[in-house]
Amino acid sequence: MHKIGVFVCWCGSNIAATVDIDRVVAEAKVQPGVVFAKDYQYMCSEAGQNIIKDAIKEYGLTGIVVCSCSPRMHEATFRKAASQAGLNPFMVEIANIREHCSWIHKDKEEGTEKACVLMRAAVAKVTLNTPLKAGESKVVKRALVIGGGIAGIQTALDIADAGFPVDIVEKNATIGGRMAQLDKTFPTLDCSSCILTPKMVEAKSNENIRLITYAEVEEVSGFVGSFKAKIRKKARYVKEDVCTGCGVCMSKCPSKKGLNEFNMGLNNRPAIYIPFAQAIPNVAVIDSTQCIKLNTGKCGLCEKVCTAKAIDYTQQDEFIEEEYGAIVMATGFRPIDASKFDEYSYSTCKDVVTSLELERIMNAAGPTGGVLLRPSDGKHPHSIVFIQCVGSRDVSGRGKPYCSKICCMYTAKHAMLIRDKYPDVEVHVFYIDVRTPGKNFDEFYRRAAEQYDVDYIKGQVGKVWEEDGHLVVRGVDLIANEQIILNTDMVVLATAIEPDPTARKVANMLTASIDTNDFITEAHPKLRPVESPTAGIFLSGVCQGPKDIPETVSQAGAAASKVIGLLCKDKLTTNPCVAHSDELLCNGCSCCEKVCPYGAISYDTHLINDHGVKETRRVALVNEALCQGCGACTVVCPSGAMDLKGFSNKQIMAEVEAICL
Amino acid sequence: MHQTEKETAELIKQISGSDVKKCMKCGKCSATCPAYGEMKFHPHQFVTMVAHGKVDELLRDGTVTRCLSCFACVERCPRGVEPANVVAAIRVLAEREQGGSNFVPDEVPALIAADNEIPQQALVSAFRRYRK
Amino acid sequence: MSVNDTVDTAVNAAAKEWKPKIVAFCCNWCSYAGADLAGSSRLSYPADVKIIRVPCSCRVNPMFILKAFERGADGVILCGCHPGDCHYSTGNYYTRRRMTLLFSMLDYIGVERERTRVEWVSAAEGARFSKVMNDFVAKIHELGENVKVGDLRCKQ
Amino acid sequence: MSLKKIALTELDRFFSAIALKKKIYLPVEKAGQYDYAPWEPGITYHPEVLHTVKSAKSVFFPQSEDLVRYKRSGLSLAITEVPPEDEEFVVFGVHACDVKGFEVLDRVFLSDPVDTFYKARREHGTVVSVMCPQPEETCFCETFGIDAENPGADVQARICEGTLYMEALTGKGEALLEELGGIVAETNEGKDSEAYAKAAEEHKKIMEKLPLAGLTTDGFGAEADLLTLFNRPEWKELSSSCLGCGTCTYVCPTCQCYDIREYNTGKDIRRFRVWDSCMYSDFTMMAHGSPRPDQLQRFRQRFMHKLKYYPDNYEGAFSCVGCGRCLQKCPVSMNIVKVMKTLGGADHE
Amino acid sequence: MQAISAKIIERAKELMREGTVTKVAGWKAGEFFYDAEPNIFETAESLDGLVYNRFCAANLSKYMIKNSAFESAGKVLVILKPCDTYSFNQLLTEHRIDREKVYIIGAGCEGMCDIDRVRALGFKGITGIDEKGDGKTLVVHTLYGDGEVNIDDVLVNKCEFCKGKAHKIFDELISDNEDEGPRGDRFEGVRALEAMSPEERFAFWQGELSKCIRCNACRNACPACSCRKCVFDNAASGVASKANTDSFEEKMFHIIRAFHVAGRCTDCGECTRVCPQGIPLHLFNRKYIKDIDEFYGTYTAGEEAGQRGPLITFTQEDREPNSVSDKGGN
Repeated sequence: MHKIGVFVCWCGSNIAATVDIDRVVAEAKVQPGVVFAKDYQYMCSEAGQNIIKDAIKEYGLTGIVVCSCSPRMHEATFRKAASQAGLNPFMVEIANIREHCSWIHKDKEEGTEKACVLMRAAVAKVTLNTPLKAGESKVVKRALVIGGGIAGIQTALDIADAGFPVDIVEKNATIGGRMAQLDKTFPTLDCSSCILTPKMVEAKSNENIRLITYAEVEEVSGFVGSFKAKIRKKARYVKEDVCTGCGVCMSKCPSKKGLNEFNMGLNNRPAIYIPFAQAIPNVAVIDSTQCIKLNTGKCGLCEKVCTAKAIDYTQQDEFIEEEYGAIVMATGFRPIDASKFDEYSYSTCKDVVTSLELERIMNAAGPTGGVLLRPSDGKHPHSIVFIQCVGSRDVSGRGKPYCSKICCMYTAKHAMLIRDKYPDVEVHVFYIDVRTPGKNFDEFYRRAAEQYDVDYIKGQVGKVWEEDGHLVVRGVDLIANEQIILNTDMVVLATAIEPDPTARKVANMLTASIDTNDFITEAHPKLRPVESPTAGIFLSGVCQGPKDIPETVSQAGAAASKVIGLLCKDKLTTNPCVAHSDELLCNGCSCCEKVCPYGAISYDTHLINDHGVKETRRVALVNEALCQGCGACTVVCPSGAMDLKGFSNKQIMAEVEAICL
Repeated sequence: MHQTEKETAELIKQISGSDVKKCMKCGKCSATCPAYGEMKFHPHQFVTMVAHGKVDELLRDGTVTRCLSCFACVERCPRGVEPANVVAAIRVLAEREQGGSNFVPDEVPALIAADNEIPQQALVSAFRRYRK
Repeated sequence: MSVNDTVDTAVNAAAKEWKPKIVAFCCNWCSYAGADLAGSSRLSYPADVKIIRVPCSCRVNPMFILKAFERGADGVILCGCHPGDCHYSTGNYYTRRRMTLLFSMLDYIGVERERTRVEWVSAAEGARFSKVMNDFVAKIHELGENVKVGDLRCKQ
Repeated sequence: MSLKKIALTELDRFFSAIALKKKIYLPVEKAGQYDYAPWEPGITYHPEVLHTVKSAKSVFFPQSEDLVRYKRSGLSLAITEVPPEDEEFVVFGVHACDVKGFEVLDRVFLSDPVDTFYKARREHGTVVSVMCPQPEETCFCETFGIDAENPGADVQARICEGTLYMEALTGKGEALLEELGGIVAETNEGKDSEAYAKAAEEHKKIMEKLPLAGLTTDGFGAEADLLTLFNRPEWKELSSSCLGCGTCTYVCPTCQCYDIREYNTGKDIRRFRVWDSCMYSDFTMMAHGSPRPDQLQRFRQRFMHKLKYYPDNYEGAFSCVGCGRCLQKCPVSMNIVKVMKTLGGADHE
Repeated sequence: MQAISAKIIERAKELMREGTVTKVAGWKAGEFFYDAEPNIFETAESLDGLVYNRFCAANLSKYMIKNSAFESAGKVLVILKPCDTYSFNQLLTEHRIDREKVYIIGAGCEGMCDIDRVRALGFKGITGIDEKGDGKTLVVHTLYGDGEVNIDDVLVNKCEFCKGKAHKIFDELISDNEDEGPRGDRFEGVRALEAMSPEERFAFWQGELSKCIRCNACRNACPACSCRKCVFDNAASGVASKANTDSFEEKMFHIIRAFHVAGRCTDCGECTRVCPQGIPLHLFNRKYIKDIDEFYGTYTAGEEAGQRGPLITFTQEDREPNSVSDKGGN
C-alpha cells in the first residue's frame, strides 16, 4: 500500500505568483496513494526539509513528491532529507513546477493547471518507484589536469598541496600557456612572467606533480573515481631527462625558418628550440617539419654539439596509460583568426597586429626586445589605433556572439603602457562600450583616459588601408556624429578569444557537454560553476567561458578543491539508476551488448527456473559499476527484459498516462 | 493612406525585415559607409530613428537617396541589423507615396551639365522609380 | 437555429476549448537542462507542453510515444543532446535511427508526420528550447486534434 | 407448416425492413474477408460464402466486451454496471455448424452460474439460419450429427433457384416473419415441394462425397478412458508443429474461454472480458506459473476439452461442430481432424 | 519436386540410421495434398510420412530454437528452403540456435503455392492437387469438378517476390535448380502505398487492420518474433493486451511488432502467409527493409550469421528523423 506525501514549494513568490499553491495541494490530496500534502514557502530550507522529514515519520510515507524547482537543483537535497528520515532516497520524485512551469507561464490559471499535471505525473511515477541501493566504486587517488596554462598549473598545485598526485598533460613543449606570452597584467601592471614563472617552477619541483608536456590525451574511458586515460607523448627527439637546457644546439642549428609560436610568429626560431627562456621543462624540442636531419638524414649538428648527449633522432611517440579519479579540463583559449575581418586588412598590412602580438612586441623577451617598433619597417610609430570588439559580440557568423571580457582591460593596459613609455605616440581607441566590472578596473580605464590622455572614440572602424607607407583608418565618432579618417602607424585589433580547438575533442572524449561556442558547460551556471555535468570532470579557466587571470586562478583553486573533495573519499556511491535484465524474459540475443557504450553487458549461460520450467539459457548480465544508466539497451530489447532502474518502462509510461489524462 | 509616424516606422521594419532592436550602437555601419559625407543622417542613425519611431524627417530628407546600396553596412554589421535594407524600405515607401517625388524634371539639365556622360538609361529609370 | 448551426456552434466551442496535449521527452543532460534554462531565462512557451525527464534520448522507447498517442496526446516531441554531444557518447545516434524509422512508419500508416518531432537542444540553448516548443505547439494547432491514433476509450 | 419466401434480389428490402426496428447481423465483407457485422444500406448478402473468419458466436459472445466500469473521484470509487443487451436483434445467414455451436456455448453459459451478458443476447437475438452453400473438403459436421440441410434455429432458410425460403421454427422466429408482413410472401409451395426438397437432396449428395464424411468420434467422448487418452504418446508428435497462436480458438464456433482484464482510460477503469486461447502460454497463468507450461500440454488441453472433458460434463455432447475453419486457417495445418485420426478409432480403446 | 522429396527422405533416413541426427524437422503429409504440417520425426520409419511439395511453405527455422536448446539431446536435421536459411542465420546471429546441434539440408525450391489463392480463384471443395510435369500448372480436383491453375498465379506472396534460390547456410544441398536471383520488385506494394495520400494510406490500413483478431499467428509464426515472452503477453510490460478492444490496439501491436523486428526481419513472409484474415503484414516489414536500405545502405538480415543490424549501429551522418516525410518517391 502506497503512502505518498506531496510537498509543494512556493519558492517565495517564484512559484506562488503564477501557481495557485492551494489548488495544487488540494489536487494532490485526492491522487491515488497520496495520504499527505502540504505547502511551504521554501521547501529546500531547513524548516521545509523538516516538514518533509516529520511527515515521513508521522505518516510512514513510502514515497514523496516535491513540487519545486528543477530536480537538477534540489533533487539531491530532498533525497538526502528523505534518507535522514529513514525513507529510501530513490523514493523521491520532483515535479519541476518552477523552471518548467511558473517561470514560463504568466497566466495563473494555466500555470496552476500545468503544475497539477506535473504533480500528478510525479505521483504516478513515484508509486512505481522501488527503493534502490547505491553501489560502491573505488576512487583512484590521482588526478589528471589537461592543459598546462595558469589554470592547469594552479589546479595541479592546489591538488598536489593536498597530497594527491597529479599529472598535467600539456600539448606544447612547455607549460605556461597564454599567460607566459603576456608582458604585463592589468590592473596592477605587474610583470606576467614574474608572477607566473615561480608557479611553473613550483609545478616542476612539486613531487606530487608529473608534467607530461608535448603530449595529448588520446582516449578516456571509465567513470568518476576510475577513469582510464591513454596519453600520447609526442616524440621531441630530445631526451627530456638528459637535456640540460643549455641552448647550444639552438645557436648551432642551421634551419632557422620555423615561425616562433611563442612570439605569435612575429619572428623565427631554429628547428631545435626551447620555446622561451623560462620554459618548464627547460628542455629543447625538435620541430620535425623543419629539422634537416629528420627530413633528409643529413646535418645532425645538434647531436654533435650536445655535450649532454640528449639528442635522439629515433625517438618515437610514447603512450602512457594511467588511471585517474578525477579529470580537470584546463584547455584554455586562443585568439580568433583576425584575417576573417578583411576590412581591417590584417592579412595584408603588417602593421595591423592583434593584441597578443602587441603583447609580444612590448615584451622584453619579444622579437623587438621590448621596444615598440612597427613590424613592417621597424620604425617607431607615432600614432596607434586600437579597435575593440573585433569579432566579439558578433552574430554575423564571422565572430563570436559573446563578449570576450578581457579586451577592454588589456586595451586600456596597452594604451596606458604605450603612453607611459612613449609619450610621443598618439593613441586612439575605437570602442562600442567599455566594460570594466572588477576590482580597480574602472579606475584603471579612467586613468588611461584621464591621466594618460588616451583618445577613446565611441564608434567603430569601417576600413583600414595602407597609403604612402602609413595606415589610414576610417571610423565613426558617434558622439560627434561624424565619420573620421585617421592616419596612423599601427592598428591593434582586440580580437575575440575562443576555446582552444582541442577542447571539443577532449570534451567529447570525456562526455562533457559543450555549448554552441565550444565552451564546456558547467553543471550549474551559479551553483556548480567548476563542475561539468559529467561526474568527475571539472573545469578550470577559459575552457568554461572568457575570464581574466584572477578569475582563472580562483576558478582553478575551486576546481582543485572539488577534486580534493572527491579524492579524499575512499569509495564512491555509484548511480543506482542502472540497467537491469530480467533473466526470465531475456532472449540472450546480444542486441543490448552491442549498443552499450560502456561494455557493461556480458552474457552467461546458466540454469534458469522459469516458474517451474527449468532451462539452461544464455542471458544478459549488467555490470552495475560500469553501467551509467543511459538506457540505450532498454529499447533494443524487444521482450522488455532490459529495463532501467529509476526510469523503468512502466514509470515512464505512468508519467505519459498521467500527463495525457 | 495617412499614417502616424510610428505606423510608418513599423511599416519600414516590416518591409525591410530588419530587426532594429538588435543594434548595439557600435557605429560600424557608419564607419563603413562610403556615402557618409553625403548624408544628413547616417546609417546608425537611420536604424536608431526607425527603432524610436522617428522617421518622418528621414522620409522627407533626401538622405536615403544618397545611399549607394553597396551593402557594406549589411556585410559588416556584427549584429545582422542590415541598415541598407532599412534604406531600401524607406525608398519603397517614398516610391509608394504619390507626389512624394525626389526627382523632378527641373533637376535634369543641371545633372547633365554636371556630368555629360550620364547615361540616359539612368535618368529614365530614375524617373520611373522616383516620380509618380 | 438549425441543426447545422447547433453543430457548428458546438464544433466552434470545441475548437476553442481544445487544448493540445503535448508530451516532450527531454534528456537529462542537455534538453532538460535547456528547458531549465528557458525557465530561468523566462522564455515562455505554451503550457500544453509537459516534459518527461529521461536520462538520455535513447531511453525513449517507441512504445512510450505510441502510449502517449493512445492516451490522446496530440503531439510528441523528443529532445536530446546534439549528435556528437551525447552525455553517453552514442545514445542520440541510436535515437536518431530509431525515431527515423518510427516516424517513417507513422507516416506510412497515414498519421500526420508533424505530430512527432525530434529536436536536438543543448543545455545552453534555453532560447532554442523555447522556440522549438513554440513552433511545435503552433504546428500542432495547425494540425488540430489527433483523431487518427488514439484509444477511443480514453477520449470518451 | 407453411414457408415464406423472398427473391434473393429483394433481400435489401428484407434487411431494411428488419433494420427499421432492430439491428441485423450478417456476414459482411471487409478487405476480402467476411465477418458478422451489422447490416447497413449498401451491404449485400453473399449467399455463396461458406464461412466467416470468426464464427457467428461473435454476435452472442463478442471477442471483447465491458463487464463493469469504475470511476475514481477523489478517494472514493464509484462502480457503474454495464447493462446487458436489452434490444432485440437478428442474426442472419448462420449455417448449421454455427447454429450447433450456439448450443455448445449455451450449455456452458446458460447453466449455473448463468452468464447474464450471454443470456441477454441469446434472449434478444433471433437467429435466421440458412442451409449452407457448397460445402468444402474441410467440412465434417456430419461427424457430430449435424443435419446440414436443416440447420434449425428460430427461422430456418434454404435458398433454391434464386429464392430464399423461410420457415419459422420457434415463437421468436414466427414473430420475426410476422413483423415483416408483406415483405416476405406467403407461398403455397410446402416443404415437400419439388424444388425445395431437391435443393436439400443435392446438398446431401455432396455431403456424402466429402472426403471427411466417414470420420467418427470413436475413441472419444464420455465413454473413452480419460487417462489413457491423456497419456497417449502421439500427443508429442502431434503438438510438435503447434506455434501456440490462437487462430484455431478464435475462428472456432465453440471455444468459450475468456480472460478478464482491466483497462484504465485515465477517466475510468473498465473491466472487460476478451476471448482467450488455451494455446497461449499465458492461458490460466497463475502466480506460480502456468499449469500447462509446455505447448504439448496446451495443445492436448484444447483437443481433450473438445473431445473428452466437454462430453464428460455435458452428457456426451462434443464441443466441435465440424465447421472446418481450423483446418483452413491453422498456420501449420495442424487440426482436430488430424488429432482424431491419429488418436481415434476402435483400435486404441 | 517429387524427385527431391524422395532424395530428402532417403538422406534423412540415412543420417538417422548412422546416428548423425536423432530427429528430423520436416513436413508431414496431411489429409489433403496441400496441408502438410511441420513435424519432428523421431524414427527412421516415420520418415515415410515426410513430404516436400508445392505446399511446404512453412519456415522450419524457428523450430530449431527449441530443438537445439541446451537441454535438447542429440542433433536435429532440418530441411530449409533458400529463404528459410536467412531466418536461420538471423537466429544464429542472435544466439538463439546452437549451430552444433543442427544439421541442415538445403532443399531446392521452385516456389510454394498458397491454397488460399487457389480458393480465391473459385475452387471449392478441393479434394486433391497434382502438379503437372511442366512445372507450371496445378491440376485441382474438387467436389464440384476439376480445373487447372497456373502456378505463377497462386504463389505464396514471399515466393512471388522470391529473394533468390541460393541457400545462405547448409550442411548439404539437395537441389536441382539454379539461383536466378530475386523475382519481381518486392517493394512495389510499399511504393504503391507511399504514393498514396496520407488519408488514403490511413484508410487502407484502417480497413486491413480492423480485421485483425489478434490471434497472434503472425507473431508466433515469425522467426524474428521469438521472444520467450512477448511484451504484449507480459502483464508487467505496460502494453499487454489480448484482443483489439479498440482500433488503436491493433495499430500499436503491429507497429511495435514491425519495429521490434526492424533490421532483423528477413522478409520470410510467414506473417502474411499465416494471417487468417489475409492482412498483408509484409507491407510493414518491407517498408522497414526499404527504409533501411534507402537510409542506411542495403542490408539483408540473415545474409550471413554474425552481422550487425542497422538498429544496433549508426553513423555520424545519419539522416534526421524529422526529414522522413521530405523524401520523394525515390
